Amino acid sequence: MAKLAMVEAVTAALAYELEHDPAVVVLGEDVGVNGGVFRATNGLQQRFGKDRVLDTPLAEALIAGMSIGMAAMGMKPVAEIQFSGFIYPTVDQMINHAGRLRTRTRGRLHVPMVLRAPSGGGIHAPEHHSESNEALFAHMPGIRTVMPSSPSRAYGLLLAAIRDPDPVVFLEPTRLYRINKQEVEDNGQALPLDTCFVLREGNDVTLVSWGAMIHETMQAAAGLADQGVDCEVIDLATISPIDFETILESVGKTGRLVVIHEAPKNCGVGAEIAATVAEKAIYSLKAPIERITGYDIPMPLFKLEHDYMPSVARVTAGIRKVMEA
Amino acid sequence: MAKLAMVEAVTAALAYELEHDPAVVVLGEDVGVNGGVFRATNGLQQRFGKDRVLDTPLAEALIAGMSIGMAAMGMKPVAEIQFSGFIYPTVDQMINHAGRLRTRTRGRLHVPMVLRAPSGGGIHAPEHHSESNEALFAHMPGIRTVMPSSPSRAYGLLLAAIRDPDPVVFLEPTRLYRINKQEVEDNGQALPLDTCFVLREGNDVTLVSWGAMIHETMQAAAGLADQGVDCEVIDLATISPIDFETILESVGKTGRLVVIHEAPKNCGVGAEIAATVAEKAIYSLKAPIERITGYDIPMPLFKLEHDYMPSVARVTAGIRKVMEA
Amino acid sequence: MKTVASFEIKYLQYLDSDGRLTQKKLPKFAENPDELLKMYRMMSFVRVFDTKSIALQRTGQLGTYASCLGHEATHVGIGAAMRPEDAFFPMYREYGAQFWRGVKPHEVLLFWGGDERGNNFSGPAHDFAWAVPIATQCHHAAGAALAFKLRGEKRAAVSVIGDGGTSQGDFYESLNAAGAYQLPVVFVVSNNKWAISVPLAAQTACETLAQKAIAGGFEGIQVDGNDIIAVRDIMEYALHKARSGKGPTLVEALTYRLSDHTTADDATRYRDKREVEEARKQEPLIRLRKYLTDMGAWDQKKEAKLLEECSAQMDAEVKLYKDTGKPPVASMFDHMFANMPENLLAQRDAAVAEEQQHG
Amino acid sequence: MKTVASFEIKYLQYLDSDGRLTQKKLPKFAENPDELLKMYRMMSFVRVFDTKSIALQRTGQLGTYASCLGHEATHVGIGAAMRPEDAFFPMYREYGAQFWRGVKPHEVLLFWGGDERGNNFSGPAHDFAWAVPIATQCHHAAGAALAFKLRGEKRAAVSVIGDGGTSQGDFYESLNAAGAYQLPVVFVVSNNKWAISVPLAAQTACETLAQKAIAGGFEGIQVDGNDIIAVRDIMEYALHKARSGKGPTLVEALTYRLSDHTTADDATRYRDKREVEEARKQEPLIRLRKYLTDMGAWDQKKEAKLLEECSAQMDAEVKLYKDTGKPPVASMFDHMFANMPENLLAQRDAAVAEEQQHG
Ligand SMILES: Cc1ncc(C[n+]2csc(CCOP(=O)(O)OP(=O)(O)O)c2C)c(N)n1
Ligand SMILES: Cc1ncc(C[n+]2csc(CCOP(=O)(O)OP(=O)(O)O)c2C)c(N)n1
Ligand SMILES: [Mg+2]
Ligand SMILES: [Mg+2]
Repeated sequence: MAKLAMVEAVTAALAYELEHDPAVVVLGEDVGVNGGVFRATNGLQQRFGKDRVLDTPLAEALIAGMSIGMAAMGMKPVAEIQFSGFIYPTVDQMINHAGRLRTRTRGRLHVPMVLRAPSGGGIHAPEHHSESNEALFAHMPGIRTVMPSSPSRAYGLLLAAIRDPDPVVFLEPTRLYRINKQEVEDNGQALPLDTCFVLREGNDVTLVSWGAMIHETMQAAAGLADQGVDCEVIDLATISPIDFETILESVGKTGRLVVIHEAPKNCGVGAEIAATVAEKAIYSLKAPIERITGYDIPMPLFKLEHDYMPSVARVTAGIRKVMEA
Repeated sequence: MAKLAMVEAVTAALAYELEHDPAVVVLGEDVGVNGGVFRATNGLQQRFGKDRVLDTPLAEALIAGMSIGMAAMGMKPVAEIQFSGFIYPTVDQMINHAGRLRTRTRGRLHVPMVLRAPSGGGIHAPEHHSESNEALFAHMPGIRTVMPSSPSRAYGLLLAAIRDPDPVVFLEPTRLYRINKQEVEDNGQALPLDTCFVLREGNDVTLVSWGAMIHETMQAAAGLADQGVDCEVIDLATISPIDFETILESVGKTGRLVVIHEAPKNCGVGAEIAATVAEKAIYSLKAPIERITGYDIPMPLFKLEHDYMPSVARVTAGIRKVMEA
Repeated sequence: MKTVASFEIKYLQYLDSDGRLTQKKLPKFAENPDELLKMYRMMSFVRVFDTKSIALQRTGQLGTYASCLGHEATHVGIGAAMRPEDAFFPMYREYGAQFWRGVKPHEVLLFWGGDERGNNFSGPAHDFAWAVPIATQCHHAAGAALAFKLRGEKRAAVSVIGDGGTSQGDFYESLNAAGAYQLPVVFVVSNNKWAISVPLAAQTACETLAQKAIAGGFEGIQVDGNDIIAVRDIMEYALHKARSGKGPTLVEALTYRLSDHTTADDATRYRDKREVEEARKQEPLIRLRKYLTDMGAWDQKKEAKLLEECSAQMDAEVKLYKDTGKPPVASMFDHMFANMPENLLAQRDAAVAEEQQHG
Repeated sequence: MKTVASFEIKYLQYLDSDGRLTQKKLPKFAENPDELLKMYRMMSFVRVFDTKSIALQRTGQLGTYASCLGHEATHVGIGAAMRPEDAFFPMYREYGAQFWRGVKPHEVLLFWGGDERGNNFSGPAHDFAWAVPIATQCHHAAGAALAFKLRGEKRAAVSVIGDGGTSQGDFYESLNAAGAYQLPVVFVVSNNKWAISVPLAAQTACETLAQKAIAGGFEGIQVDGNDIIAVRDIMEYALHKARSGKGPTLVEALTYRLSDHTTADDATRYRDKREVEEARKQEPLIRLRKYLTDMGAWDQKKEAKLLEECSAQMDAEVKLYKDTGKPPVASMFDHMFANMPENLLAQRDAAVAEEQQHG
């Protein structure tokens, strides 16, 4: 079993599917000989050839739209958008076509595509390279949105996303690409979609987070454990549709919920989680639900990015607030 | 004072600003001699000339992007997107530029533009003509999103939107365009942005809605009044940023909240309202917050559109549930 | 300054508006009167379909409908040139092409009648449904063509777009990609001179729309879109080229929108009646009928009989359409995902319950 | 088939890579050695700026930086041809044009150093900041040009895009609109042959990028982008044309990206070293230096002095950059809206409090 960084786990999952499913094609800007600007497709073109791993012209709407056409003809395109801030030209194709081709043709056509994109800040990247935009996709009917928070979940969830017969937006936190290597068995075993992962069990408060913020969340939980606060940490993993069963069960136990995400607060995915939990579990809540999120401003250039992103201190303070309420 | 339908109130507001502010320019597909497919710009080109009311080539990203360029050079473009389902190509320009040009240039440039678009279903329109997508824009930092629910609020809020020095997405419920004419004084008086309107005072339950759903909400409230349930109805009006002061004050009084919107539920604007109210007013809540919304599917073709949109019966049932909790 | 590149746009026509041949040599299919008659019959049916559909809309039995009056040669010509295994990516008015490919008229009515089941049609299962968001279909056609190419299949994709649609970025992006990958795709621009109220001259400064292909680095050809011989011939040429790995073609078909944009539109607000009258003389059925009559393959009696047959066929389709009940509420959920998530199942149950309660 | 339209793409060069004139008649500005010297000095400074910026990045004192090595003639040529009242819409590496227009080198460093204050620069207040989302700036330029035209101002907008950028729909949409409205805008395509790892031949099937203008219905011209005389001349021509109401022009400047794409890139992964070595012989400074030397306006001593001056100037700018403190946390909120909503003020207060607590 090899120790893999998250970006290597992504590569491994892509390679596995390219190897085992002839319908799978990887495409995007610079994914070929260059192996992707983050090296997520490193070596794949060399190994599988130019008919399986394709550089595209520089056009994101094209990448999404062409993937839809390919998918409807029976291929399984796994498309890469180079940086998070350049995913917006795909919105039209994703919402107007990818998410509705199956239902608007009453099942005649469907779109087994994956749109991979880096996500989030924290790596001192240039402007427009550090956005967290999962909420845009989460609001789109007919589309699954997934975000891994570790190498092994990146591997297993990406396999699941590629194999799923419907469109999946797969957002990869760049901040995690190269830290915290993990043993990942390259055995083609997928993880379930539409399912949260409980990363830490606890009785006092439920923390729900996803992507890179899982790490600040786990750190806060560890710090608070020393002070006698027993946190349960849930990795949302599939951002949409949300596995409320797991979350509600946890909140039923702890009576307290803190949601942590990097994206702006207003109409973020945290709002959906807080609203649904407040709706379904209000009587078991011992304190108001707290959301600890990015501010309602664009991700600033990197001198201020750490002032934008929720820090361990902010997460800790938010949990304390809920514990003291 | 003239009785105006909402679409006429829009025309009147545009005409007022074209007349009084030489920087204002109206642009969009078919807004010229045709007066817009909904006739919102009816007669404006004839009256103000082709330099003030411009047909554009058929390209929505262009319409948004060109408006940004014009606005940054000191004009006040009021751009029309023809139908709600065709607004997605503007997302890139709106989020990456309109909403951040002021902050990324630290105030040197700014974008006084309005992006007008029809919104919502209920008029038996063809496919892709009936979407409710306010949540997409509400999540974007740096952008105001506004939706009127009556002719007079359309008039006053559109004036405010045009005069505001920052970008405003102005969504007009097509279902209200030609019903419920109202006396509207064409006096150039703007209504405040960032402010809810209390349309009906009541003590038992707070209903928050916006756009066309205000009408089902008011009808449900009227019906329930006969049965002794005293509803307070709040028109959100500015969808982002949300005037929580008014909403929290009302919920403080009633202890109950129902949010009604036509857009899909998951990560809709209703989630933000429910989440924030649950956070700030949990101890005054006598019942879980209820959201009555469209389903998490694309707006179906019109044979089923009324099964998609929350009906008076569904709204009434939701309010009853909250009253009985 | 030295010249580093030069380009020409060619124009093809066989049959002028008076039904006279403008070329000596005809394409092979056109030498066979039966083939021409088959196309004439389909064009005639399409016209009957169009008239009756508008009547249905006017009497409240159909939603907004997009007429194809005047476009029959372009659409039927496309359909006749394609093979079943090719894939079609229409915009929203190419009934002639679709009928040729096996889509049933009542299925088209279902779509405009507000029922998704119309998109689950009897044409080739891989053909796309209408693309109302203009120009988005070009990407799908490019993607399908890329799939065909990667799999080594001898198939081509055909997309249709309007003159107005050529202003959209999606159109150019897919043109450029088709050139770069040498894709087996044919982009048809149905230039009917108007995009709702916007005339071609306000849409673009280009003298031809075929020249847009130059920005994709491949061949663009202009064709008389009211001359079905020319349309089919060019389409067969472009499709053959595509299937033989020789890359994409852009075909600009010059036609005219004789109707309002849709039944929701009133073209008298923005369009000169004389222009329409002039265009009516160029329409595609007149000239083919003349040509067939001149060659002795057609006469008034046959015409009358054909119209009766078309009418009867359409009446049967209208009946099928009207006899189709409202789709069940559950159906708007059932095809969202292959693996349905819990929350959607719950929403479906709620919607079904409400339907049962409140109707 | 009859020809209905034809097009030619012309190419302009005055100075070849050996510093020899390839045309007899020079543009007026080029007859004045002082003008040429001024441009040479700026190009030289830009190169020093580039070298030192990369060094700053390599030593952890700057974020990712996009080098302009090899593009100096194109950028400075654009800057020199524009007037202050014209508006500039850059992509992300046109330092030469910006410096000419008054942007301070330390402001550019601030931007790549992660500080928005670099975008609040000393150049013309109406000039746009960098457009990292590729091709989006074309729309802004078209919009600005439309504003100038509607207000009857004699001003032009200039946008720059790369060869890869020409694959984006936004590019074509604004080209088409510029043609349709006859806008006073110049679209410069800086064709440096690579879009990160994607070579031009994989990006498009077009033999020239100037021909993309044909899809907009207006003139496209190819120019030797390493020949500053040709660049400035063509830009002056296109700008004059724009300001006189004669519409848009597309200028394709042929140059080469001698550096990695950015400091985050490693071009050896995908690019043949020999190709780079060949391109290096074509670079813009060598030929202008030769030409100036041959005419007796330049010598080694002057060169040495200039480089010293540039170095000193750059050192002063680096100091200004380094002396600029971290921007205050409040500043990321303060410019969100002219009329700040309550919730944002509350978020600002919270962020400022956290800064004070945790630093
Ligand atoms: C992206 C998008 N924008 C706007 C519309 C609304 N719309 C429908 S048809 C049309 C005009 C289309 O003109 P053209 O492309 O020439 O096709 P035609 O209808 O003339 O065949 C417009 C603006 C749309 N359907 N999609
Ligand atoms: C919309 C968008 N997609 C992707 C990127 C990432 N990216 C940055 S530069 C670049 C290549 C640009 O190549 P080209 O247009 O030729 O310009 P050059 O950098 O060569 O000057 C890419 C893909 C981006 N900035 N914007
Ligand atoms: Mg048209
Ligand atoms: Mg390049």
